[in-house]
Amino acid sequence: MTTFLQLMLNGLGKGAVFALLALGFVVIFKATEVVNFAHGSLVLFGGYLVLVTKDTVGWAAAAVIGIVSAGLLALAVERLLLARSRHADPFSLALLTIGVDVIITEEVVRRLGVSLPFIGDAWDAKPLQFAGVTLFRTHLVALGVAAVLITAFFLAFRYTTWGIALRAQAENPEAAALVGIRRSRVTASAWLIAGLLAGVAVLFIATQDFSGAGLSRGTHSIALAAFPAAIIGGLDSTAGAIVGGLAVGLVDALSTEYISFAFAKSAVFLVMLVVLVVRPAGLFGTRETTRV
Amino acid sequence: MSKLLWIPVAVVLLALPLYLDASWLKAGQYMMIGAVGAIGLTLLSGQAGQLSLAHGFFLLVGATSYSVLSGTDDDLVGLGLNPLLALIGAVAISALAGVAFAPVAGRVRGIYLGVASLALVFLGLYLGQAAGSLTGGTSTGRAPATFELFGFSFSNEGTLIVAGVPLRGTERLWYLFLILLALSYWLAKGAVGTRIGRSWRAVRDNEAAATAMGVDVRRTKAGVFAVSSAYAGLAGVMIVLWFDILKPDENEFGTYGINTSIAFLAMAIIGGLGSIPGAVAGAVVVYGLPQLLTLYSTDLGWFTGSVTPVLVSSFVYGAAIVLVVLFEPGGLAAIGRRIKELRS
Amino acid sequence: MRRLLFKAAAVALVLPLAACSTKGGAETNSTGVTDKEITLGVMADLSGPFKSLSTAITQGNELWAKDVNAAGGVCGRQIKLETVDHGYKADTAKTLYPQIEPKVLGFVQLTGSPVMAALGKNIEADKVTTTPASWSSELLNNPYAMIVGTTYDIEMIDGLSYLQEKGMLADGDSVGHIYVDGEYGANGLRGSKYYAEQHKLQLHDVKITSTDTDLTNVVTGLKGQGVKVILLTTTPKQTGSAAAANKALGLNVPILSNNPAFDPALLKSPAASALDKLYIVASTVPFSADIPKAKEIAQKYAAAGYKEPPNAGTPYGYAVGEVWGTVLKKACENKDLTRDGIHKAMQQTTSADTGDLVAALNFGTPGAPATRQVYVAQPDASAPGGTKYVQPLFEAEAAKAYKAPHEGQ
Amino acid sequence: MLVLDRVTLRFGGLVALDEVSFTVTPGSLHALIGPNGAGKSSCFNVISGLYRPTSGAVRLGEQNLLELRPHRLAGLGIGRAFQNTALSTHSTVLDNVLLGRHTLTRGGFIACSLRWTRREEKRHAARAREICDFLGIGAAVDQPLGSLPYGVTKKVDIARALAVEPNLLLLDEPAAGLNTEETAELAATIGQIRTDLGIAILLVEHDMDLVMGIADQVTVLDFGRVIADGTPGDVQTDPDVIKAYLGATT
Repeated sequence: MTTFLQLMLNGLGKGAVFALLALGFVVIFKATEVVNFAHGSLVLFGGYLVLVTKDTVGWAAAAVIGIVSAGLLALAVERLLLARSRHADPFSLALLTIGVDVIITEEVVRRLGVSLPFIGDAWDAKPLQFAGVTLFRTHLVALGVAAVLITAFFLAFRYTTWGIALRAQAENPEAAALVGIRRSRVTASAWLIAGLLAGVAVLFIATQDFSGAGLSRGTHSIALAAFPAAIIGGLDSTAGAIVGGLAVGLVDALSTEYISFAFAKSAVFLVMLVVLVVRPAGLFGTRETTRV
Repeated sequence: MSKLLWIPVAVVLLALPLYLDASWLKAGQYMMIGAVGAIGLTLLSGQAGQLSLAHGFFLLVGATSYSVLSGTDDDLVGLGLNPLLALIGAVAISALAGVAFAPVAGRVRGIYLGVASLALVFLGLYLGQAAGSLTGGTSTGRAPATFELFGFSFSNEGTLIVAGVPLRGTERLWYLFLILLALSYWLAKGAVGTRIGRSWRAVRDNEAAATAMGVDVRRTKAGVFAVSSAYAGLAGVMIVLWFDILKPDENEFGTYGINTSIAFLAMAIIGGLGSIPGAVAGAVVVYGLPQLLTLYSTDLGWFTGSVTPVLVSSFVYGAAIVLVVLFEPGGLAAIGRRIKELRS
Repeated sequence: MRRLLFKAAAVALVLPLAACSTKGGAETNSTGVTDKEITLGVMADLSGPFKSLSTAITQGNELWAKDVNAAGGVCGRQIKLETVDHGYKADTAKTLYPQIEPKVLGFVQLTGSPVMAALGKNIEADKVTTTPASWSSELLNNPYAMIVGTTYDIEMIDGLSYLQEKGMLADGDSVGHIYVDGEYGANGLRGSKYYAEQHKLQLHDVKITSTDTDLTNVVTGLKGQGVKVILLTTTPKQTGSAAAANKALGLNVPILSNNPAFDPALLKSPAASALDKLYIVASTVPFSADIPKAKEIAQKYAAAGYKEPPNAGTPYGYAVGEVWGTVLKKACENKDLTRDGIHKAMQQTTSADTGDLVAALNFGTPGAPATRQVYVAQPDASAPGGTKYVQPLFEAEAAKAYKAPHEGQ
Repeated sequence: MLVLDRVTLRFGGLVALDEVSFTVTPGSLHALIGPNGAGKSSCFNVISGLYRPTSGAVRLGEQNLLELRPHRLAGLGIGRAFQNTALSTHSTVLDNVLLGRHTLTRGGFIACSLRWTRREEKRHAARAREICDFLGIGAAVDQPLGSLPYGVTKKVDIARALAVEPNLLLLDEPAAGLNTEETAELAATIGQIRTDLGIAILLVEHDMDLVMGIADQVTVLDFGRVIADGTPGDVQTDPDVIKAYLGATT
């Protein structure tokens, strides 16, 4: 029972971070129908900036720099590349992000070399023991931060003009354009937000508690594991991103123990496949992804 | 390409083993493996519009099937079939594996399908490790049977001298790969220009219209997955022959992993989605560049520290994808066509 | 246009007939040897994941070659090293091999188990004696593999004996073994399975892949199983995660690891405080070992002006050189500096001495590890190489009785 | 003979079609009209198998079409042209039209790639050219579709539907997006298809003038129900129709 409880806690803690990553996929997809394969490289880029600045400006300032840089990089990718290919369909643009991902990832990994830098200084490896189970501080902070950010996101999504514009564009781009919503602005803001979320997520990922590894190619793989999270929830559903993220965290933790560790990675993807076959647009997704 | 132009191309390709050292032949063979796989993927993703990141998985299916069908190891499952039969069998099994994915491919569309297919890569990683009696396991792997055609062995066995050059295993394998690539190319060309190719494009461009014209969309998708997987399976057979070993991956970035899937997609995109000569050109860029840069690296002395041929190649193909999508969606194939138009 | 094509076709047709190819001289048996030089190959990973280790080994190889050449060389010939970088990519290595193979007598270094797997058949076919920087006894099915040091299975057996002797483990206990799937992990597991059988241990083995880094869930499970010891045949990152989880989850059992599972960099990671329960088993000495030969190498390393931070790869690389020196001398005495001659000389080398960098080595028994002696060390941030010995060279009884997978075949 | 028998289609609580019945007789030009949102497209999609009705039947001769998967309809001699043309813009006109021959030809990957179908392909290409000539687009046959004006692509779409060798041709708002001149030309083409080829045509159209000029029989839908069914003359004077159209246009 303790084992089960501990695994649930491990899974939820990780799931919170997956939810943040998945939300990044969802925001972009909702605004533009583009699936951003470069999300992992945004995560790496943000982490890298934390790493190179933290010794001079201190960890907290470095964390802010990292988050903002990841956001700005995302914005730059959208403005400088995607926005310049207006004629291209979402399918081609998704392919384009693969190219972007390869370049950014390879460069950051090259710069990292063989070092294993951890960047979760504020919370990493300071666990709390409680009634026979261990609460990892990184997980706790991640859950808290995810809860705050996601709540803020939902409120903004519902009540601000930005949120209304984004939803309008997601539902009917032509009509949104007619009522004066500027597509480029909504799209750019979606990318910026996704980048910021990636920058936040990496502060939890490149830690001993979360990944057991510092910033590395592995950080990029973890962002890839958020793909199933976004898909399970439904690529155009913000609520789905949360559910998907937590689901991925739990499936991973529980299948490690009750099936096998080697299977856990496939288990997440198999759950995704089953969801897709039963509901091709994900659990909470609505959008038909094809045009007749 | 003009029919006449094929003659010098063929002659040069046939003559190369008489001149090039084994290293260069190895590099060339690697490009041919890429080309065969890329042709398959360009049919699926370019002609039929089905995004797939599972190509690495089907490579593994082909590689394993060949090793099992032709294998004679005592402690592993091996049927000891004639290598040619094993090759054909491996291609057929890979095609069936593609069909098995049809229930998903039939229901899930576009980019969702791309991500869904990623699941197969992880499944392949797991199965490759778990099914040690088939794959030999990640620890030791298993040696594939040497390819033989009607008693002629594609190894160093026996002596065969042409124009004063002894043709050893590497040279012989060059000719085998050349035949397989030519066959793959010719078959794909035939399919694209006729009924089956039209049904693929119809499914890609408009499923409702395809249906109205009598195309069974579900079946067509399953079929094109089968064809594409068969090509990947053949590339898988070629890769075990090239490596002299089948070794399932230890992690998702191995020979049959995500990076391989993305590399094949890059070949298809850079070459121009749907174009068969483009896929071959894409393979030369994506698989050829790292190999050639590596071979030249000792002479060039360019690569120091963290800047490696592999890294440079990754940058080149990453940038190539971006440039193609931004400026020339038809890829190298469209550029080729344009040059041809300019000259005539 | 058409005429041009015809011309091209004609040229292409005539080309192979007219030009007599320069390719394909006769195969000589004295590859890599001239009257003045012996060329040895190094297939290193100077840019991939094992960059630090492989670079250090290469530097050890170089230091050795320099010393030998300064002392007049071997068999009246100078040693020349031919180095290539495959970046831990088997496909790159496969292409590079035919380029380097005709130039060398043997390989003093071949890093990367996927690379070794991909080249195994070539090495056998070309009869080129090779020292893999990988210590799996499975590799010994290749008669041309010359492993310097003991193998992972024996490291585990010796290590488990040590723990039991020190009272940290008893017959019938539960132990967990986390291992990386692949040659490395499978070989370590082979050792622990053997020992578990002998001592009725309940072994819970968990297979992971080399890119997994978070082992919290695995250790959570092992805790549920009530293990008394955790065995690790893993990468250093994974060792860090397992140790951190061992402590965080309040399990706090001893951890026994193979040599490659530890990296001094762990002492600077957040897991540093959790490493006090870690025991490392190895057959080669760390960089700053307290023996004369190691100190000598450390000095030479400093003098050579290498920029990289040193690690255990350098003394190992030097030791490999010493073993090769012994084998080459033997071949010289036999007046047979061919590849066959080297292989024969290797099998005649029954007590290669490396000045205690590695235990005395015996290559006389095909398929058997060259030594079964190991050290046990613990992490120590204050020691210059990051570890301190807790047990000098020894060989457990269980390791003596153990039969390696290809022994006596 | 195509028969719709009390076809009802519901989306959740919304009734898109309410007991719609009508018959298209062989060789006739039957128009289905109605104001926007009347259910024309829904009805059309039911016939072509894209929507499955909640109740009712659709029969072609003795065959119940609802029992079939939609791709089988082409084989029964039903050709369909689309409102938004739905062609492959990267392919040539010929390639697009040849798609219509799909059910009349055989051969999967193996047969096609080994060139076993080469002779058959040639025969069908000749027939496709004939059809294009008939529609007056013979000159554009080898051009890529993307380079052609919209009016021509409309005809390519019809050519593709004719390539099925249909005895019933379904046309979905063929005049949408065409100017008056092009519409007139289209009307002539449709008339020609009916008279020269003897194919029954079901024409779903918004443009009343086009319909009244050429149709033999007209069915009028409003709010998912049939409000009139008869000759153009009858329908034009029907008070319900006038009300529906006036209501829709004001």
